[in-house]
Order: sequence, then structure tokens, then C-alpha cells
Amino acid sequence: MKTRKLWMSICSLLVLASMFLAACAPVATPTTAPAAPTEAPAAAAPTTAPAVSGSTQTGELVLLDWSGYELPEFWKQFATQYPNVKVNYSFLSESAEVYAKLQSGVNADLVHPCSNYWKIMVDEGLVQPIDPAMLSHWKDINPALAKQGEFNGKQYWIPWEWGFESILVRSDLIKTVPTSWNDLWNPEYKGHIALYDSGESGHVIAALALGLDPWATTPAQDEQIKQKLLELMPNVLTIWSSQTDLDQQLASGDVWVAANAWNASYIKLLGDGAKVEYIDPKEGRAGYLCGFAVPTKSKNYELAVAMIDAYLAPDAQAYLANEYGYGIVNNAASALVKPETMKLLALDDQNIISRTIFYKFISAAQRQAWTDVWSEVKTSK
Amino acid sequence: MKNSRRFLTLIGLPSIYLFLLFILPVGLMVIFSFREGTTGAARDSFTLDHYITFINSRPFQRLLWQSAGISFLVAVIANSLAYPLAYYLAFQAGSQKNTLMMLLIIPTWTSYLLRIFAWKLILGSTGLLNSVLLLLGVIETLSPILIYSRAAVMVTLIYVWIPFAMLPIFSSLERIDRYLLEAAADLGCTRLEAFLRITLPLSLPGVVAGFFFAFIPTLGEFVTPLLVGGAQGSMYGNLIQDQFMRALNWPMGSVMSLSMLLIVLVFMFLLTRLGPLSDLLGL
Amino acid sequence: MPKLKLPSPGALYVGIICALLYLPIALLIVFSFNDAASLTFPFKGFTLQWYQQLGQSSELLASLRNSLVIAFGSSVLATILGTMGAIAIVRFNLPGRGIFLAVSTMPLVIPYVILGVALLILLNQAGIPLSAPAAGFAHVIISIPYAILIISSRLVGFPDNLEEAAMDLGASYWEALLKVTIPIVSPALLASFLLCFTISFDEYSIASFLVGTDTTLPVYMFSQLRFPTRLPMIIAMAAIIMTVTMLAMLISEWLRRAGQHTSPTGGGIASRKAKA
Amino acid sequence: MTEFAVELRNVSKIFSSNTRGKVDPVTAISGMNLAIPTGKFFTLLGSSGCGKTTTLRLIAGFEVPSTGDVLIQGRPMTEIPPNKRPVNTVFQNYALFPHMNVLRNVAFGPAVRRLPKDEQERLARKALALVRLSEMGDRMPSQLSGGQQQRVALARALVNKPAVLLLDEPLGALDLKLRKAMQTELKHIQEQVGITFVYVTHDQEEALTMSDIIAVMDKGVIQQVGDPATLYKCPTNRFVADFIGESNFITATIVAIQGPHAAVSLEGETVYVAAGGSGRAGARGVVVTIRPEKVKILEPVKAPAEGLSAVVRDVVFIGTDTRYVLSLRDGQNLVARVPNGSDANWREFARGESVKVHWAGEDARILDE
Repeated sequence: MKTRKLWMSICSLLVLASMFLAACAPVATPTTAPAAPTEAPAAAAPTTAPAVSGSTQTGELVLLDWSGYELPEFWKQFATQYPNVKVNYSFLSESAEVYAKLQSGVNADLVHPCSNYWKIMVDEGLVQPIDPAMLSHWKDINPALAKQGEFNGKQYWIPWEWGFESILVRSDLIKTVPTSWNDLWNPEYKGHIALYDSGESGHVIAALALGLDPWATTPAQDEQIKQKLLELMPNVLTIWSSQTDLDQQLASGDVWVAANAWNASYIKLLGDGAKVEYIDPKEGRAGYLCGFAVPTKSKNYELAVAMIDAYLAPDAQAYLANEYGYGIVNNAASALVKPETMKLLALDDQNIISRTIFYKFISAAQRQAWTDVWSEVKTSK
Repeated sequence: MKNSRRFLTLIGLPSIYLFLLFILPVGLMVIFSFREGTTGAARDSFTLDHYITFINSRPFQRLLWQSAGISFLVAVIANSLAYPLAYYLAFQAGSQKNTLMMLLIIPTWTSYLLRIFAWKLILGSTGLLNSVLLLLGVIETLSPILIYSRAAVMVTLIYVWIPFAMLPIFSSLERIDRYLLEAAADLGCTRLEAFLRITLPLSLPGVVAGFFFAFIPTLGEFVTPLLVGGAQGSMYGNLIQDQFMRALNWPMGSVMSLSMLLIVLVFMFLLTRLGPLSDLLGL
Repeated sequence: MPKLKLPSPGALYVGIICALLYLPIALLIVFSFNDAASLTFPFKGFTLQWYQQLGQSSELLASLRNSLVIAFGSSVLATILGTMGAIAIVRFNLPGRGIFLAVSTMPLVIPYVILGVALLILLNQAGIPLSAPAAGFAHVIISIPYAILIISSRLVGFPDNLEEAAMDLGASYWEALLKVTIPIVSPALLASFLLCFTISFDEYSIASFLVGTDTTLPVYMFSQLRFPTRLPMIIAMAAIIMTVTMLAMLISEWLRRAGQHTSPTGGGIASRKAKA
Repeated sequence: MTEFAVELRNVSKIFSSNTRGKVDPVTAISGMNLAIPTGKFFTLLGSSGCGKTTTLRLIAGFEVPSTGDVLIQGRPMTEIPPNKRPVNTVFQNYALFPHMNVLRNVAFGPAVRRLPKDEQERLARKALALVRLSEMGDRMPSQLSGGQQQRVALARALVNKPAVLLLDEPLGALDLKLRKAMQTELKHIQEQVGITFVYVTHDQEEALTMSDIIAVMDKGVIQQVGDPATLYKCPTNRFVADFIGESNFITATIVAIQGPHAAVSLEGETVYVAAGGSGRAGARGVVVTIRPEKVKILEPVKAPAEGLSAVVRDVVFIGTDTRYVLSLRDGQNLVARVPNGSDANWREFARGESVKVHWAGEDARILDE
């Protein structure tokens, strides 16, 4: 009968699929097998290497993290220190997911929120203070950045990576290269601007263009910002939510000006041979900063802190800069970063951190108000 | 009675399952919608604030109706395109029926996300469509057409739902007794008349199911508008997503979802004016 | 010269729709060999590096495996529950039927994000850890409406006394269901399985909340969108899935054709089809 | 072997149909007592909706009686599900399993009884041979004609050798010629296998042709049980008389009762009838029934003293017979059927002619109330 044949085809299909899987991934259990360190960690590191002797401690460490950071290169130190601890990753695709998951009681030992989200978790008692004394690399961390994770005199959050949010242009497609946030309103770019899908980003751009402090706006200024954003919409072609998406839009030439692109995009497009220019607007670049926090519920506080320390190790930080083009926090890692990357990220500029306008945490009311403005702006066209 | 014992046995397991994993969570959502504050599940007080905000928010409501309209159009077009497919499969494909059906289903096994990325390759400014048009001399410069617009969202979603709409229509067409068509021909119907008077009405349950298969997911859609909709493509699903994931305002998100639920229920209710749901779905 | 046979308008239409359905996929396959990380025209050059990367990305393969397991499990369970529900609503006109129908089709109406968040809270209240099975069980909920609609629409097409006939001949009620009802609705079971599989395999919103550390393919892909350089590898994977699926279908079609030409031996009560 | 294959004792069945929440009870069978002798061809005859199919389903076990007991071979069946009862059914729509070929359909019974494979096949082939379908084992039901499907359904039901075979209007969907042929064949098969057949039909001719015993049903109540000849000759009530064959019904007054005979008068004229029923002398408005073929028409001059005067209203030639519609003095109509050319002395009557009708006393009966 026909149906029987169809069932047969389904079964053979599944068998084939599993055969394919079996062939490709004889040991497809990466999360359970910590990578064996094949080389001594960071021989060239200027800091003292942490205790290499493997602890016999067993257990499981669950990280709520962005994908890409699960690579063994990022936590060699931890793997050496605790060879018998199982490291499991649960991946995020939105900052708010960290909050949502912790709020609903998910068990995680280490989470990776960004600067604008960690404070709310402190407010709701979801994360616990971290003792910096337990971090062997703490002394090398850029103090300006480290301070951003402090609240009520306690360190709740350890910054780990940062990046710019600034204007990225296809210099071959535009006539006038923007120099200020205000230039986004230039009619020349009509229908060719891409905006990041975030009420916060929108607010920050408009505030900077208007010469306001984004984190201390009055209701009247908020209204001004809304009007400014509504005026920007005719120039806007699209609103992006993932870097892949934006990179495609820029590479294909649909988008000429990305209003708030990350430096990772810049590096990626340069690598692809695209003619792009990353603008340093006269008001300064916006910047995001992300890092680690330990949930209150975690029963593995010490392991979690050891993991943060591993992530802060100079070789891990250098890998982050070299491979992904992200800004780093450990000054001691600079020597390991490729010079061209240093230049591209402007890491050689000593004032870079102070000149960047990093996202700050915002109150629930601000968050709500900005999101509402954004909803209105997004749907105005 | 024996009959009712069998009925309860059959319906019991799915019912318990639905209760635990569906009714309970939706109930939670309803409770949420009355909670105070913008964040989280921690607040226990009761408030109608979010409902009031919703009622007073013009953009929310405008977009809700707009999205309902778009979803309606998408569902109607997807079904009209799927109908001839199902018809061919049911009446003309013969022994190739199953093969063809598989052929139409297989593309849906490729990630939806990737297929949308591929659509951008077709519709983008340096994309396939533009390149062909340029080659043919229809257009002179490469500029994005059809992408980053509401139309692009609709085209993409129609593309995505065609196979889904086809399935229920196909299965209701399959059920039609071929003798009925012969009888109609015998009574003097032309093929078109036979189709309009016999086939179409009898396949209506499948069309209704197919309509919902396309209408409802479109209403909640937020990924496609983000990827191909551009600045004017946002839909109601995006706003819900924003409330949950950006504003962290779960109560407000719940209110907005419930209002969407209401629209769908009203739609279903209007349909049931034509007859009970079970009759409409041909059960 | 051989006479060129023109396809019927119907076949032509199916051909056009098929082409439309496959065009994006064909593009993806082509671009899986493109020597550039961006998914844009023009084509930069041929490379196999994405396929090589694929073999090394154990995370990706593990998430594919999770997805296959979840999709398989949830579609089997949804089809079983859907069959039970469909038989109950089609064959019995008893109170509760209408409510069940309404409730079981409701998941079609709830946006998945919301269901995901609500289920996340529920699971945590119940102390059930997040895992691939949790996401699988949630996928059953969104698949049940499809299963019920497809199976019951097949069921109404058959006389409702076939089960009675089987019972009359000595089968118990449940035996009658297994030996008569289930076999005659088997095309619908297959359709339901396929559809539920498709839904689960590609579902992101619910899975992202519930999978915990067992990442599924869509969850992995969404998280990878942060890294544009990973996109080509994912496309290479899609190309492989696509090719394997098509191959499997071709093989089964070939088997079917071959099966039609050899007459089955062994006699007995074989389901031989007479050459009518 | 028990005397009765099936007994129904005071059986009632009340359905409560549930249409959108509204429950209204419908009585399908009320207080039925019925005993079906073993080995007979028994027919339940009645118009549609009279409860005959419900009776069959009560015996098969698909319905549970609201009151009373169903006994099969003397054993109460209340707790026994259909699959455990020694009965099998041939369904009106045949209910052949569309996904199995003919042989597997027939072998279904042995298969669910877990008989060995070769035994299953042997029994199935034997049953197919009985219905003369040996060659069709490999066909799918959809490839068979209606008559063939009917015979497959029969073979499938017979293969289990049930104590009782229930047949629910199995010939309803067949054309006239095939139906006639199948009637003979069914009767033949019944005699061959010796199983009790309980047959349901609304076709009185079919019932008369095949049955050993017929039960006539109306409105959920058995009206009369008897062999075909008795039912035809001696219907006890108007329904039975009317339902089986053609009957005249005349309202008259009983003049006198003399043993088995009664004299009844109509507008002063007297005729003799079988007394039957509860009639007593002087009773007015009793109903007398007489079959048309028993009515004799005579010229008034040749008529005996008793008899009724009538006028010929209509004459219809119907092949073997001629059918006369006669109008009696008080306006009641009477139909007579006279065989053509059977009697040399016979002459035809014309429309409008005055005649005298009479009949042999035992051919007319006074009906029960």
C-alpha cells in the first residue's frame, strides 16, 4: 500500500539522517567533554598564571551565555583548574532572556547580562555580590570599566567585553560622510538608513543628536526625542535585530548608513572587502558593555567566580579581540592582541574608554517610556 | 455506560495534557495581566492599569487592526494559491499524489529563518529579481524593490504558509465522493459549475482550517517583519515581543496578547454564526 | 522527431509553485559553496570550507540531533494524542466534545512567545528542570491542533460502523481501533506526523525558553546570528539536510516503483493488489 | 441446543439524543417479548423507523437495553460485549474494511481469535467458496460490485460460525434482479449452514420469499409473529393486514355469530366472515378484511342471496389479473382481483355496471380492535 511506502520513506529518511549525524559527530557531546589543554596557558601573559594544579572537585557549572563564548579557548584556565567539573551552556539571544529566565527561577551559576540589564537583577535580588579578591586578574581590569559593575559599594557584575555603537557607512555609496549623530537626518540618506531595534538605542541616538544627556532626560526632552525620532523615519529603510542581518544589508548595498552598528560589523565587512567607514561622531560613540554576574540561587559560587577569572585571563581576552573584534577589559591582554585589531578598535587610544558613552542601567519607568516611544516610532511609517 | 467510558478514556489523556501544559499557562497569563508594576512575576497586587493603558494607546490598537487585516489578506491569498495545488493533487495527480505531496512539504523542513534570508537574496537590491530586471532593461538602477516593505512581509508569509494551507484543503478534497461530480455532470453541470456547486462547498471545511493555519500564526508573527519588513513592516507581534523582551513589562505583554486572542476568538465566533465550529471544520 | 508533450495547466501550476518553493532553497545550496561570509550577490568563488567547519562544530551537530529527537518525539506524541482526541470527537456525540474541540484548537491562537514564557514559569513553579524533553512536551501542545484537524477530517470520510463490524467479528473495542480505525486513517497519521515534525523542528520561541542547556537547531541559529561568520556554516548544514531529505525521498520512490514491478511471493494473506 | 436461539424478555430501549445540549428521550422499543427458534430464517419486518434495526443492535450488543433482558442460546447477554457474543452481523452498508483485501476481510474473525495463520486462511477460503467468490480473495473491496461486496460481508460474518447471523437490510442497495437472485441464494445458504438468521427488512415480498417466521413491527412493538402463510391469511390486526399484501377493509355490523363464522351486515345486506378476534353479536363498526383476489364478482341475477351490491368504478388490466375497483352501497370502496382466462364461464364487467360481490366465509376476517 502507498501509505506503507511513505512510512518506509520517512523511516529511511530518519535512518539516513541519524547515519549522517553519526558519521559527522562521533562524539557530539561537547558540553560534557572539557577540552584538554594542549598548551600551557598564556605563557606570554605578563600576569602571574593562576594555580595550574587540577582540583579534584566534581560538579556541574551552568552558564546562561551568548553562543560563541562556549569555545574552550575562553576558559582554558578553568578547564585546567577543574578538569572534573562539567560545564554546560544555555544560550541567549536577547539580553532580557537572562532576566526572564532568572525571574522564573531557572538554575544557572553564571549569567552574562549587559550594562543596561544587570542592575534590575540586583534590584530584584536575582544576583549576588562577587568578591573581587577571588579574581586573580582583577588588578589588570580597566578601573573605569570595573567601576560600572559596582552598586552600593559592592561588585555585582564583572564587565568582560564591550563594543561601540556608532555610525557605519558604505563610503562607496554615499557622497557626504557623516561626522555627527545629527547628520543621520541628512535627506541624502533617505530610505537607506538602518536602525537597531531597541528603544534604548533610539533614545540615545536622538538624545546625542539633540545634545542631551541620554540618561537624564526630562519628560519634555523625552517628547523632543520622540519627535526627533519620528523625523528620522523617512530616512530609515529598515530596523535590524541581529548583526548577521545588518551585515547582509550593508554588504548587499541596501543600507548605506547603519546608525548604530557594532564595531564587530565594521571588522567583518572590512574582512569581506567592503568599502566601509566607521564614524567617530563629534558627540562621541555610544558603547555597550557586557559582563558576568552570579545568580543568588547558584550553589556553585566559587566555581562561578573561578570561571569569571578564566574568562578574564589575558589569552581569553586576546582571543575575544582577535577573533570577534570586541573590546576587552583586561589591560594585560593588550600585548596579545594583533596590532591591526588594536588600531581598528582604537584600543591604542588611551582615552577611548572615557570618550565612549557607555549604556547605563535605567529605571523600569525609563525602560517602559522608551519602549513605548519606540513602539510608536516603529509603527509610524 | 460503555460508550461514555470509551469516550472518556479516549479524550481523557489529551484533555489532561492540554490542561496541564496549556490551560494552566494561559491562566497564568490572565493572572499576569492584572499584576502591577512593569517587571516580573513578583508583584501580587491587582490592577486594571494595563488594560486602561492598552485602551488608551492608539498605536497599539491601530497596529492590532492593521495586523489583523494583513493576516486576513495573507491567509486568503495563501489559501487561494494553495487550493489549485490541493485540487491537482487530489484529482489529477494520480499515482504521483504522495510523491508530489512530499515534494511540497520538504521545503518547509529547511529552517524558516534561512528561507527568509534566501528571500532577501531574491528581493534585495542586488538580488536575483533586480538582476534579472536589470538584464531585461526593465529597471536601470539597482534599488531595493519589494523588500523592506509590508508587501515583502506578505509575500514571504504567503510563501511560507502555502504548504500548510494546502494540507487541510487536500484532505477535504480527498473525501469528496467522485460519483458526486459524475452526478453533477449527469445533471447538466459544466465542469466549472460542478466545481462551484459541488467541489468548492464540500471542500469548505478544509479551506476554513487552512485559513486558520495561515491567519493565526501570521497575527503573532514577529521574525519575518523584522527581517524583511523594514521600517514600515512592524506587526503587532513585534510590539508584544517588545513588551516582554525590551520593556520587561510582562503584564502589559499579557494584556496585548490577550487582546490578540480576543480578536481571533471574535473571528472564530463570527465564523460559527455560519454553523457550529465542528461543522465548519467538517467534523 | 518525438512529439513534445505539453503539461496540463494543473501540472504547470504545480511546477511553478514547486519552483517557487525550491528557489530559495536552491539559492541556499549554491551559497553554501560561496567563498564569502556574507549572504549577498555576487558570487565570490567556490569553497568547501563551510562544510569543513561544519564537521568541527560539535555544538551545531549536537543541536541538530536535539532538534531531530525533539521533533520526532513530540510529533509522535502529538499524533497519538491527536488520534485519541479525533476519534473521541468524530465517533462520539457526547457532552464535552465541543469544549474539547475548542480548547484543543486554541493553541493555534496563542502566540508562541507567550506560551513559552508562561510554560517557563509553570515548569519552574513545578520544579521541573529545563531540558530538551521539556521543549518537546511543549511542542506537543502546539502540534495537537494540527494533528486533530488532519486526523478527524480523514476519519469522517469513513463509515462509522467499521469499528462495530470489527467488534461484531470478535475484536474488542481497542483491538478494533488498532486493527481497523488506525490503519484506515494512516495517511492522515502520516500527514499529521510530517506537519508536527515540521512545526517542532523549526520552532524557536518556545524552545528558546525551555530547552535549558540542550540547545536545538533554531535556538542555536538565532543565537549564532550574533556572529555573521557562522551563517555560511548553518547554510551548509541546511543544504545537507535538504539533500539528505531529497535523497531519502528519491530512494523511497525508487523502492516503491521497484516494489510495484516485482510480484510479491509467499502467498498467504498478502496484501497483493490485483491488476484490475 | 436450546429451543430458542434468541429471546427478548420485556425489552425496552429509550434513546436520549443530545443535540446541542437539548436532551429529548425517544422510545425506540417498548416492552418487547420475542423468541426466535433455533435454525430458522427469522425476519423482522417493518417500515423504516419502527425499531427493527434497534432490535438487531440490541441482539448484537451495540446497544444496551434500557429495561429487560436479551438471551442468546438461553444465556443472558447483558454483561457480554459484542465481541464476546456468538452472533455476527451483515451490515446494511457492508462495512467492509477498505484497507484489507477480500481474503483478509473474511479472515478478520479468525485472526482476532488468534487462530493459526493457515487455519485462518482455510476458514476464509471456505467461507468465500460458500458465497462463490473463491477467485476474488486478492481484490480490494473497492474493486468489487455491490453484489460481490454483499457476499463478502456475508462470508465474513459466516466464517466465525455464529449461533445467530444478523442481517440488516443487506440487499437494500442492490438492483431488483440481483436482489431476487440474492434472496434465493441467502435462503439456500441458510439451509446449507443451518445457522439461525435474523433478517431485517422493510420489503414484505422479500420477507415472504425467504422467511420461516416473520415478526411484523410497528412503532417499537411487535404486531404479529407467524409463518408467512399465516400472516398473509390470518392477519390479526389492520396494520399487519395492510402491511403484508393488499387488503380491503370494510366497516360493518355483526349480526350473529355461529361457531367459527359470523354474519355481518352492511346497509341491510348480509355476508359471512370468519369470526376471529373479539367480535360479538350486535357490535357496530367492526372492520372486516378481505384480500382482493378472494373477492368474487357476479352478475346480480346469478348471485346467491348473501352478498353485497356494488357498482364497477374502474377496471385495470394488469397482465395476469384484472383489477376492479367497486363501490358499495354506502360508498366504501372494495378492490377485487380476478385472474384472466381462468374460468370459461367468466365474463368481464364494464365500468358503471351493477354487480354483486361475495366471498367464501373463511376468506374474510373480523380484525381485532
